[in-house]
Amino acid sequence: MSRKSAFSAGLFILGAYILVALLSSVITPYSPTALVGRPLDGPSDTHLLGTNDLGQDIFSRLLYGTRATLIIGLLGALLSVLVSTLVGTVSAYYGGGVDEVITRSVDVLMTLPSFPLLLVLTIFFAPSIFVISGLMGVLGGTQGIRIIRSQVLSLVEANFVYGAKAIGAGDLRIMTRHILPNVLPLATVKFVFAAQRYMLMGVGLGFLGLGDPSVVDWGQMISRAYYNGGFALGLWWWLIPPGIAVTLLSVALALLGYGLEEEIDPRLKRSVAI
Amino acid sequence: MSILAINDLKVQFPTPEGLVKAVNSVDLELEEGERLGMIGETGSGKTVLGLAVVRLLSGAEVEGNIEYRGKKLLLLDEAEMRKLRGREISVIFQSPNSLNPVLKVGDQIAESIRLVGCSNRQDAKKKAVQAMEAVGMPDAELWADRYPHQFSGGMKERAMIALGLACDPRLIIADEPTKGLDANIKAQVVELIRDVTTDKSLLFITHDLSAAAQICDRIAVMYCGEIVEVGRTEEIFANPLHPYTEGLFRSLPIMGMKAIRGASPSLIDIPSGCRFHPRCDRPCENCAKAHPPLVEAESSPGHLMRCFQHDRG
Amino acid sequence: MKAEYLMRRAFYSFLAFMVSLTLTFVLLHLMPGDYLHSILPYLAEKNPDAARMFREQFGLNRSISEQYLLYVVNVVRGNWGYSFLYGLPVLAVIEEKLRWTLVILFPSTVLSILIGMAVGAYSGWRNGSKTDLSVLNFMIFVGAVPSYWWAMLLILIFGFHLNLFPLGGYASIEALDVGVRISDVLRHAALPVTALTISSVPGTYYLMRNSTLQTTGEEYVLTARSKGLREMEILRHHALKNAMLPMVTVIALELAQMIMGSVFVETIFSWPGLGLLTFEALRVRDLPLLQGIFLMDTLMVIFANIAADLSYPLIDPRVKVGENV
Amino acid sequence: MIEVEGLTRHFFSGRLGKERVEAVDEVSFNIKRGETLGLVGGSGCGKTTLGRLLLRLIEPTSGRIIFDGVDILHLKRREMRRLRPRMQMIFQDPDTSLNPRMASLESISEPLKLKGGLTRAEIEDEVSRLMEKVGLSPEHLGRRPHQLSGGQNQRVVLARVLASNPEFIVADEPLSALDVSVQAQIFGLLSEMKRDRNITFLFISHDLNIVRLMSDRVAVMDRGKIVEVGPTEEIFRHPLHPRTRELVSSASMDGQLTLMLKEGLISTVTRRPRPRMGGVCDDNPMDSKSSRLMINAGCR
Repeated sequence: MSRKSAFSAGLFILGAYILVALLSSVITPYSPTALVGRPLDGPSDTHLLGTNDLGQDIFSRLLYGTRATLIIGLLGALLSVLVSTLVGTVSAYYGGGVDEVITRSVDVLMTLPSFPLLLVLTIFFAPSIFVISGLMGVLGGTQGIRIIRSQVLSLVEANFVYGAKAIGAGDLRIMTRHILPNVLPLATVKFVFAAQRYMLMGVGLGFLGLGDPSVVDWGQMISRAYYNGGFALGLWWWLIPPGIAVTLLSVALALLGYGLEEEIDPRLKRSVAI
Repeated sequence: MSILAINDLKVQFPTPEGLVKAVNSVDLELEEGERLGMIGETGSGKTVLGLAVVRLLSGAEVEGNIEYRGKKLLLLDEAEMRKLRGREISVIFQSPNSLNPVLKVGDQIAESIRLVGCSNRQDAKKKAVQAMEAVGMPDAELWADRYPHQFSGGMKERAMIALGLACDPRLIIADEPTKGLDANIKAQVVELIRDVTTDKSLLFITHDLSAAAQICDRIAVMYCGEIVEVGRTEEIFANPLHPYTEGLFRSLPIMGMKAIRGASPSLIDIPSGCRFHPRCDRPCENCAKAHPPLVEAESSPGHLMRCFQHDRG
Repeated sequence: MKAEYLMRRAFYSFLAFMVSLTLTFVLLHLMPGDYLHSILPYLAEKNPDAARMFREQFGLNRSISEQYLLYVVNVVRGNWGYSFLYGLPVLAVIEEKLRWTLVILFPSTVLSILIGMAVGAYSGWRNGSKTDLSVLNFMIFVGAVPSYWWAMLLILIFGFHLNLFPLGGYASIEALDVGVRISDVLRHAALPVTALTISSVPGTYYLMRNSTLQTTGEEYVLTARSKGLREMEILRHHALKNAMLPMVTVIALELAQMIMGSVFVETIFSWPGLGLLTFEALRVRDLPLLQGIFLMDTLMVIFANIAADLSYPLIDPRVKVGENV
Repeated sequence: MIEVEGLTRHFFSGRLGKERVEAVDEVSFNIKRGETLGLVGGSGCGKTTLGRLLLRLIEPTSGRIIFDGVDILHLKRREMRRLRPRMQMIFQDPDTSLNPRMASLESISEPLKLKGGLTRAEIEDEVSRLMEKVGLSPEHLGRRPHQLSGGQNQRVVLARVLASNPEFIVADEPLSALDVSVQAQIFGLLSEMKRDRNITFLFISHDLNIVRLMSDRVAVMDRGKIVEVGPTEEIFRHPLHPRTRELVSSASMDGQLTLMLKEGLISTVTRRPRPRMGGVCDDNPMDSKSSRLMINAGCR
């Protein structure tokens, strides 16, 4: 598969997921939380993927689960990229004391293991998908500051930025017109990879029992299937579909991310063009 | 006997924007012990030509014939070619990043020497130090144990020259070795290259006319992937026949920097007829139609150029 | 230079540790419904002595700043509080579990670094070739599959269907009679180690590939070719060392990632390490234990960073100790 | 026009900044209106830093810069911004002098937009006038820097600089990244700007032969200090400071050789007896004097 078609495939799959998330209330036959059948029924016409141990329709739960996962992934990634781009840009552009304080703090914060920290904080704030994405955004954003900052630092020293200063452009104009457009490609790549990571983490939290109890999510589905007999009894339709759903979305985002990265880094691109 | 004979050499690079025709039907001969300056500007194909000789181009389509002492280089297999590199034909690159930053300079030279068959590590190192002394590096023993970033620009270039000479090759290809050096350092490097190549054959690729004049017996001028003029150094300087060569001289600061109009054409979209005719200040009607051949000027034997105007009279 | 650097590094590490300490303290005390007080009755019931010590150690009746100081002193002395779940000192619980975690974490870190670097170097050197592209696509796919899913697939296939490896735990039931045998433990560790390795190889691979790929365009590689070196010699002597430079810092970060992976992998394989402990602590909301684990993870990452910083100048002569900080 | 007194900028060699330390130390000089001062020196002598300091693109550690009677180091941000268009800068590497994500049109029109008070049509008119002036055709308007050659980019830079209608320009090695023939073209444009608009220049270069053509006076810089200033021909004929002598001699060596070869005064410099290794050799090959002697000998 060529890189270009891989990229399109990623985009297509992501689009399909977003569509499903938006339309899940329309296309699902049952409420994801209602007890609509006998427990542990196999796939049938009425229940495409059977029912779980409580008698809930797995297919409906699967479709609804898209929402929580996408919200955590995309919202978390958006927040983290916003935090790292804003702080990184301002820090590198103005330099001096502010920059010193920010870089030193980031140096310190980088040594904190973010996942255990996320677990502790999630428990503390009580899990909800918005809290979780907020935490991921802030924690991940802090880690991303360094990358954006070093990129901006090289731009600040670039001749064209001196040139813009020389024609009398103000700081705001230089940052928005000259620096940000050149940081944007990198930020986009970071966004896609962050979305993939946070989405996986979100499902993982659900699996560990830290998911938002008020929503349906794949992590909780997997955990339920794994611990309540889906695994031991070999009920594949219970365990496998949410796993496939996560994996496919993750692969799609990965393809998208690597494709974008090659697009912005000519050195990587050249290697593929041949 | 000629040490290097290039016949009808074509080098092309396929790119997404189109086929880049970097070298177009170049014929060139280098006598044993001769030093030839290859003059050209960015995109003239001079560096590509140099690297094509040692087959170090990647992603290129190379056609034609390159003969080194009777060996057809383009027909050799990779292992045979590898044996020629370094010990028979060596390349001196422009220095700043041509030395490996994480290896000691002496070790990098010794590596070359060991390839020739000097298996003893200590001996190779000793020879490397000698090679560094030979290029006028004081305290060579000390510097051999240092890393490239500790060297100044001029020192690095000296080290590159030492590396190029380490295995006593017959033919040296020097690719812009003076680019980016300060004037006084440049003068030293030029002199060094002249002195260490007295008994060698040299293909000196440069954009610097005066450096070429100080080193080379003959000069070839490249424009747009082909040789437009070639002749003895003093001939080229005193009596340039091709309008591009003339223009190049006039562009020099010492000659008052009078510009040639227009810009070098792209190597994807090469002008028809004489490649220089859109920029020439005295084109004839034939120039746009026909491609002039490289012919000997009647007035001076051994002086070849590619221009209709001189062809006739 | 060296001393000054070490001082600075030590200072930052200390600062990082203090930050995580402060964080855990704040969280403990801000926990809704006064967490410390609310768990005391449970603790008193399970282990009255511990409850008394707990109250004294944390000075629950003193002012908040005194409590903070006390907390810091306690942590430094090794009193990391009492686990609500185990009724034992947190540090003792962690110490035991840490050993088991290292049993799978160490081999999988080494394996994934070795495999990722070797395959990555080859792939990057041959960039654009068929092998490279198929390896790249394969690795992108492998890396996109979450670690918990790999773990389950491994159990499902090798444990459940093929019955080659045990489904979980660290030793068979016979261990009760004959004691824990090393071969038995290794058999149990095989799948968790594989799962952890699989999920962290692609990251190392991708970085190493990019790093190597970038050296292929460097001028010194051309110089090396012009000397008449073989391709593999150039890769080994010239490209590899340069390509490794950015990897050193990455490896430290990788360890932090592995800690995350180990939570899932240990949980799924019921491997009695820090990861499973984290899961258990999460389930019953055992905050002191959780915070102890967090402190331990911080320490591990700090040491990995110091190791990376110290080894950097060994491969890059341009950097003296500490200059890359 | 420009008066500089005791201008100093130290760099505290940071963790990474070791190689780029290019300090300026107690530099004083002045440039009259319409005059071109050539600033020469080896690499790393601080000339680039000095150029940036003059426009206050970086802040000096100490010193005074008077531009047209105004002490620019005491201006507030806003006042400085208003003054900036009057002083412009041209950089060495044309490929990085332009925002890679802006087409030529945007780049050239930016100073006009900042000036304000112009309609869109007026801006477009002005841009095409400027483009023509620097020898670019309308087809280049929509191109981004990577789609243009180095020479073309330097022309876009010149158009952009001219759009600010400056009185003073710091040209920091504007030719050295360019090919010989392109150098001559850009040089032509620069001398035209100087002649037609009476622009004052600080012309920074390491190539003395170019400086000689361009400048009225020359200042020589070495290790952060200006070691000699004087009228161009004076400097070339009677260099006083050893550093100046060194620079002048290597530059004129180059030039003289070319001139003599062109005029057929010497037949060749290379054809001389070639001593083999171990053979008897009168002149030491490492001695730079020998080649000079040789050229003189060849002259007769």
